[in-house]
Amino acid sequence: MQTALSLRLATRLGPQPLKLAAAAALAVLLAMPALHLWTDPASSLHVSAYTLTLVGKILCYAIVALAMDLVWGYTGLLSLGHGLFFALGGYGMGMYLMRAIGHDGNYQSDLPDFMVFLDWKTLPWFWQGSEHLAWALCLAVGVPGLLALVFGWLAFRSRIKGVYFSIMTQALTYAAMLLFFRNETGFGGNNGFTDFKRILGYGMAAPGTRATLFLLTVLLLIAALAAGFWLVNSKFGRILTAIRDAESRLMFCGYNPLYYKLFIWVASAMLCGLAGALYVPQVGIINPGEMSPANSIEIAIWVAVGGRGSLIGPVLGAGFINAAKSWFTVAFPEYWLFFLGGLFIATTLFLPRGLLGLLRRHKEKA
Amino acid sequence: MMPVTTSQALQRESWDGDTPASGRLLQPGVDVTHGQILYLDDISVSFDGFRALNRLSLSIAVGELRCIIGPNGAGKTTMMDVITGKTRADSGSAFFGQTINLAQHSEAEIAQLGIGRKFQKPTVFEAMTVQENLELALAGPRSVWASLRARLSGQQRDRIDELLTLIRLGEQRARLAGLLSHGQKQWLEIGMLLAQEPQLLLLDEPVAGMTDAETEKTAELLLTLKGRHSLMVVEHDMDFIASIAGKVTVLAEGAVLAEGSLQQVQADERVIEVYLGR
Amino acid sequence: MQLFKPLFLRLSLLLLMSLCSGLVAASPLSELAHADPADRAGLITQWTVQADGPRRQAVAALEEGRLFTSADGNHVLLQGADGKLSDVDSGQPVAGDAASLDALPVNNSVRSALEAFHAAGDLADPDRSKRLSAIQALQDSANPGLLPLLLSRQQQEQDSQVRQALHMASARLQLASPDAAQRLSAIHTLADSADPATLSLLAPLTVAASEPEASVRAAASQAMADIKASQWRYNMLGYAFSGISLGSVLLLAALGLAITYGLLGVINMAHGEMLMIGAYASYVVQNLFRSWWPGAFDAYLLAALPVAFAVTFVIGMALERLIIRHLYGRPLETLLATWGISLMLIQAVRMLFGAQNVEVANPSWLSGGWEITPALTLPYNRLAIIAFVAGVLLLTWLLLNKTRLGLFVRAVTQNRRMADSVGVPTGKVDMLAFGLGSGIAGLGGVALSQIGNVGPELGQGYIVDSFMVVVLGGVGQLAGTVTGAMGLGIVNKILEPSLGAVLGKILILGFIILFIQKRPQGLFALKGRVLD
Amino acid sequence: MLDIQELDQYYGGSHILRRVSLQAEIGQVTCLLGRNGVGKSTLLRCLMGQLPAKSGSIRWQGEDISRCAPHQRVARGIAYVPQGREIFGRLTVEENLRMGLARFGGKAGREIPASVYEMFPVLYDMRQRRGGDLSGGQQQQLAIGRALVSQPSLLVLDEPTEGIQPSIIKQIGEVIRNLAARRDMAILLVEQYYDFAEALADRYLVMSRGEVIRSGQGSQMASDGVRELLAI
Amino acid sequence: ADTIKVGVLHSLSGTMAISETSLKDMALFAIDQINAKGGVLGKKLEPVVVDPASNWPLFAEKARQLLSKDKVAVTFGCWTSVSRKSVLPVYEELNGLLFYPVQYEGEEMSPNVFYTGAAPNQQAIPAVEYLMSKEGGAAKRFFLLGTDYVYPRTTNKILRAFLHSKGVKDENIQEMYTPFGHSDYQTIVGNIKKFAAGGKTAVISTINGDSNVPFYKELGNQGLKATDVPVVAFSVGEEELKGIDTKPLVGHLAAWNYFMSVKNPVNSKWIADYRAWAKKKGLANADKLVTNDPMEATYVGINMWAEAVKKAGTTDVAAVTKAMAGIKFAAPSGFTLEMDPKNHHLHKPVMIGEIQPNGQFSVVWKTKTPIRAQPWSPFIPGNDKKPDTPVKSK
Ligand SMILES: Nc1ncnc2c1ncn2[C@@H]1O[C@H](COP(=O)(O)OP(=O)(O)OP(=O)(O)O)[C@@H](O)[C@H]1O
Ligand SMILES: Nc1ncnc2c1ncn2[C@@H]1O[C@H](COP(=O)(O)OP(=O)(O)OP(=O)(O)O)[C@@H](O)[C@H]1O
Ligand SMILES: NC(N)=O
Ligand SMILES: [Mg+2]
Ligand SMILES: [Mg+2]
Repeated sequence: MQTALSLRLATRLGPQPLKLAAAAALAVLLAMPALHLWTDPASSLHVSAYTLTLVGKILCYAIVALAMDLVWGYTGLLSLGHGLFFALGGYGMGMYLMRAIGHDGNYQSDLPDFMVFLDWKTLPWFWQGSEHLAWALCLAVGVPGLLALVFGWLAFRSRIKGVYFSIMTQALTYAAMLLFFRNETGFGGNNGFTDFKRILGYGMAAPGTRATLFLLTVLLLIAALAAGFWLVNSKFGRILTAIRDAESRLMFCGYNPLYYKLFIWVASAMLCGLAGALYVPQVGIINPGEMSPANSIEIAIWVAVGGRGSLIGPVLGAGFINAAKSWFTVAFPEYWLFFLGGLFIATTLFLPRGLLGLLRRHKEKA
Repeated sequence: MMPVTTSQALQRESWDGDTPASGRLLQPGVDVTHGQILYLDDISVSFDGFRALNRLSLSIAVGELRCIIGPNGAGKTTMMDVITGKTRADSGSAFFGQTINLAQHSEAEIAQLGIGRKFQKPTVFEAMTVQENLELALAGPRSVWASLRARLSGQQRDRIDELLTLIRLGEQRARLAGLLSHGQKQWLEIGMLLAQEPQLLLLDEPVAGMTDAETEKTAELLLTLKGRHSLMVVEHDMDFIASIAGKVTVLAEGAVLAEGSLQQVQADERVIEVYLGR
Repeated sequence: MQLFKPLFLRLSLLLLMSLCSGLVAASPLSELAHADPADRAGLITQWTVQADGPRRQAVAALEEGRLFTSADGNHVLLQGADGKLSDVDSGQPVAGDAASLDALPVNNSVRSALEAFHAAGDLADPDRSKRLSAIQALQDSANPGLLPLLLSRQQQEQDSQVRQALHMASARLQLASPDAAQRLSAIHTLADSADPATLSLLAPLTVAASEPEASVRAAASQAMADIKASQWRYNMLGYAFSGISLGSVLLLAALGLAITYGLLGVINMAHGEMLMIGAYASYVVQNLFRSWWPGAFDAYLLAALPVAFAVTFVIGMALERLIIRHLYGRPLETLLATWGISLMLIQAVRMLFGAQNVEVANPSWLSGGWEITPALTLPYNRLAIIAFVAGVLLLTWLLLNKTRLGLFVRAVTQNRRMADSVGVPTGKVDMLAFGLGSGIAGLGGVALSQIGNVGPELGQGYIVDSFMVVVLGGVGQLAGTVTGAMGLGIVNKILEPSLGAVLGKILILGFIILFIQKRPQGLFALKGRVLD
Repeated sequence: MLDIQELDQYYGGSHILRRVSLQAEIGQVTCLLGRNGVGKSTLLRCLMGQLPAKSGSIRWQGEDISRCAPHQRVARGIAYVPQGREIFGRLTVEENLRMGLARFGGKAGREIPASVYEMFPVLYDMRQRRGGDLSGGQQQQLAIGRALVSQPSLLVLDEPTEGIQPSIIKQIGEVIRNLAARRDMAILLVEQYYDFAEALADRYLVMSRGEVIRSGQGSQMASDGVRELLAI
Repeated sequence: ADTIKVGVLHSLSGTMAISETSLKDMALFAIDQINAKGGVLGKKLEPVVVDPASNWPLFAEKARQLLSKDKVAVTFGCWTSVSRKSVLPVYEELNGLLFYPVQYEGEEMSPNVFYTGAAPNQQAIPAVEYLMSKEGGAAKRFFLLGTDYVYPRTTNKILRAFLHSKGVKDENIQEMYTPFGHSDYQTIVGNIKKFAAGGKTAVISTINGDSNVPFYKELGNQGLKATDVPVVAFSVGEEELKGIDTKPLVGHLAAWNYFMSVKNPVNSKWIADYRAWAKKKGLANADKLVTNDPMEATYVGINMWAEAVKKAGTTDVAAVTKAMAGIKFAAPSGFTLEMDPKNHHLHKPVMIGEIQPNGQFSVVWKTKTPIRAQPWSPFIPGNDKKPDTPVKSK
């Protein structure tokens, strides 16, 4: 209750001045692909491919964090398995990209290389159709959605919640990770998919491809934010918070929490899938490591650091932590874990409402 | 997922508007041809061998205000748990109207059918404002789809204002419910119950923690509801019971010990022995 | 194939002898030194039945690494007791430093020949266990020349078990006997063998191509069936054991968590690191013993237990004081903060001890195992862990249910403010309880150091499993934790042989997800109103 | 005796207690009345130390305890029956009672005096059941029992009759009277149930909006018009 | 710039830190050594160390950063094949230069990579030949046990084909894989025992990383002796043995191109210099540090690259690549190693060692001369058509 109250207090403080900053950030993001394409690499305005992919990657993470916040921050379901949905989306896209390599692989075979070294002669059934991007995207969204639906239905129906839910989701992603690590599963085992060549005929490394993917990511983030705002400000959003704070009371008001939870849970999983699908072509590799429980915990941490129960918070958190991580690993390779660990402790201790809370408090004082 | 028996037009009917004895009583779907809205028949519930309800049978008539009294641990709250689907009976049956077997419905469905409940320990959505609490409770479709498109109508807004005045939380409407005092939460919960416009109201100790003056107010309120809704009230405050009572049922050790007017049961030796004291 | 082996050996021996007879004056030493590396083992095997002084000395020189290839690679040099080098052929002293020369390699075949060589001598040793292991070694070397020796020892042997072992060993050699009756009796003897290797010895005797006698073939088939039946029973025993053993490892990892998470409600992601620190504590204690009390090395593990407990207990209390204290009532935040703690602890250990794994040796009393049959050995370290877990479990149970501290801990978890208001010094109780949970994890770490890796990431590997165990059992329920751990362990080990480690584990996780459907609060769930 | 002086308390921005002063003598029942939400429970929580007071002092038997942690106040002989019972749901009834003994060490900390069970027989019947499973009224009895086993010299009760059946309310009334009659205990009682309060009060105070607006002798409650003060 | 930047891309955290940290140290040592001799082209080498944290996508990101932000002239890095595969597209796209120091499965030959570790014919095949020889115990049955990823899978595929060519039937070969980090080998060691009952068996282990410790402990405790069932490992070196009590493991084997125990002046000096350097740098246990094959390969790689830069007079990738062909270096293994003029792989000697009680290996067999690498193993069908020079993938 204590948390619920402070959470609510956090969300009620006006986000007004933040909107300006958000708009500015958006403008910069939208300008980045243009700067990558049309400025001279030597100029100080130029955005390098490195920066573009790095930021693109972080934006994908931000979308995941947003999806996570919808189920955790608003609905109170701490998922420790969101990395799974992200990875599944990535694998869906990865299947297409692997097929798009065509004969340009090591073995110049119709099949992806890893199938060749496993001595497989034909494409397994679940790879059928993956040469079409549209179908691959359906998989990238549909498979996480379906899995979330089945798992969510089982879990919510029997009223698994709180830590039980968290641990079950952790087990789920762990099981999936083990499964995908097996080479026999048919997804390249520990290697996963990499060495992509082209997407829809455009070279992966071409600046235009990069810029387009980046732009799509920004657009997806904006769309997700907009949808999120609409959702949480509707009556639906209020019911979600009611589920978080007093689920059983809600039932006696005549609402069946099962369907509400299922809806947001599946929606969140699908959003993750989509983020994963955009992530893979930008980073150029997907493998079961993405499903490791530690990754999913990190997603929760982005949300917490940014500020849970708000929409901007998680985006902020994902951006901040990943940027810090990128910087620390370069600047202090041996010490970055200390910094990162210290950061988590400090946020939880001193910033219970996350970075967003800090910004707001600052505003209040001013 | 669609509400089973609700008709929009009837729901809009205000409970203290000027159309008496209409609406909820005649709501389609609940068959009350025999004049009874709730039947409990031979219900038993045990916990680890302890019998909390022991072959309890009881029925409530349409529009009746029934008081239930009985010693601590008699099984009053457990009975409400069985009616609202929170606890499942080991044996026996509970019917809403002639045809609806409550055992086959979930808590949410039972609430949608038209049974509302106020808990012994006040439970409200603490992280929402008083007003939002009422909004959520307000009668209306309960599906995900509807909730995505819901907009508060002018009528609903008025209804909320009305309720706020009634429960005297008008000034607190924008405060978080978690910050209310114990008694204020009691009132809020009553308000939410009214907003839900159920046919049958179950009130578990509604005046616990209220001052005498407020207790009187509550009594008045319940009396206005009587006739248009069916009510079941559990209380230990005999003065309060006296001010509202029609028929009183005394539960003890999970079964009906006595039933009748307040005077009758108060005179009953067994009731004095186990409950009232000398 | 096995039938050909003696033949092959005999042939090569013949070849060797003719070679040797050429070099008239060759001493055993130079004979051994100049033998082709591939034949050296054969030569020693040949010497086994005719060991004499010079041969023994030659063998000893090889075994002790006193034979070196000269720098030019053309000579073999012997290092004398004084450290001086001399040519094995001429006996002339040679200048040079042994440290810069390569010793003649003692590879596996040579090593097993050496073992048999010594074993032959040990057959008459007064020490019964030495005789038994000698027989084992000779039986493995399958040297047909040993048959007469074995048979004669069988006559003289007083001890019935040793005699039986000799009987078995000679029966193996007699399988190659040209006399069908002898083969038949050997088969009957071997039918009682618990050693699965016997199966491959018997197999050629069941096919007409290598065994002309039908009655022998039938007997061999029957014997194989008997052996397989007894193998099956040992297999089952093996599964049960490894299941319980895995279960106790899981339990050990989960027990501390049952307190910090089950009771205090702290989702302690740094729990694994407490295991890790416990394991490093045993490493440090081990090193101290190595450098200060090498004589008492075997006792280091016992000393490590209190040390590990104390260290993790103190660290746990410090963490509680500094960080976790401020997060009560915010369970999900504890997850984040403890995750941060875990990262820092890992990195701290990495910087203190290096990123690589460190070596933690099993004390000799935990090395090896109890050989029930040649096919089934129960490793001592696993047996010890099972016993250890039982002990820790008992202590924990007593502490939680029979002491006031236990009562206070449970009360504080449920309602901190009220516990304070009935007079419980909640701060102290929290600290002790968290320290205790960490301390128990530290003890677990000592045990884990005996079966797995000790490295900075040790704890990470156990965290998912530990949480599964606690959740499966039902949070806050010690009995549930035990049942959960044992259940997971045994089911896992039953599935593993047919499905492999990974699929088995996946299946179990899926099964748990379905199981929790029926009992959302775990195996030993609390029921009733309490949960609201 | 208990002496509270000029206590101020805030929840966030709102001023809940305004310079509240209150005395409770040993051997007397002091009743605190007031409508819902005026700050009675808040006052008691400040007294127990669950909420640190912003300003003002709390003295118990001459010692300033405003800075003590709750368990330190309990150690000085204060016992509290909170509003809403707050028993330990997952502990058995017996363990709940044993929690009441937390301030004692050794054997005294282990043995539950038989007198509680005499007072509340239902607790004896249910001593192995988990507290959370009890009915509301049973829990209330347990909460009172838990406070009494600690043999307090200041007993603080927040609406102890809430949810309790009439016969037991009478009993509780008698218990309180007897305890007061022993003359070794101060009793501070917050009550909504006017008749109950009037019957017990040696002294009374009425609060409104965080302030004490009237106080006096218990016997004069009727003449002081307290009932009207509580009306809306 | 007055320095030449050199990237070091090894995991300093995560599961692979166990193996890779020492490669980072070795790279820094080699760079310091070169700098002490005046650097190359009159400039000092400046190491840029990054930590990809055992996270494959992070490898790709860090590689991109090294090439496009730090503009390193060359990178020394990667251990697992999966990490190499994830950075490969980056090096090809940005035309960088990577030196990869670990034995691997072959089936690759990129113009942007120099492979200083062994290809299968420089490690796996000779090791199995040895096991089949009389000297090596004349094994007839083979239990192929590995970690489930591309290197073990491909290596075992090659070995199976090789065993077939030697007349070993499929029923005498068992293949089994465990995931990275697997730690419970009870059942598997039990299976090996059962399999070994069928005739003289050798285990060929391609277990990578820290799974080796529990595997060998279980082996010892279940009493599976090297004289009965020898285990030959391709990814267990001196560094990995540090975590294990080796007394019960004496006689189990490893195949490498270098062992710390080889006796020659270059090696002794190398080890001594490295330890002295480590001591100066304050590394933990500096005087007990061990060296191993991938460290040697790292050292050789850096020195060869420095030579090539001197020869080319520039750090330009194309020029250095050309200059690398045929470069020679007297390596600690006691041989003078040569970079093949065509295939970007080193010619390497093969050694087989048996584990000793002191955690070192004693060499029981070795080739007389270095062997040329066959990255495209002839035991994989279709490889005969592969060109013997690297080609950039499209
Ligand atoms: N989950 C449970 N486990 C064990 N006993 C229970 C459980 N739930 C209720 N009981 C017991 O059942 C009996 C009936 O409880 P119930 O709460 O219905 O009483 P009540 O009539 O509402 O009492 P009160 O007037 O005090 O509120 C009590 O004795 C209680 O202890
Ligand atoms: N945690 C809190 N945060 C903010 N305000 C609070 C909090 N708890 C109580 N309040 C407010 O403080 C005021 C006093 O509350 P308190 O509980 O002391 O009232 P009370 O006199 O005990 O009422 P009741 O008779 O209903 O129990 C109320 O207006 C309430 O809304
Ligand atoms: N190349 C390896 N060992 O992965
Ligand atoms: Mg009740
Ligand atoms: Mg109050």
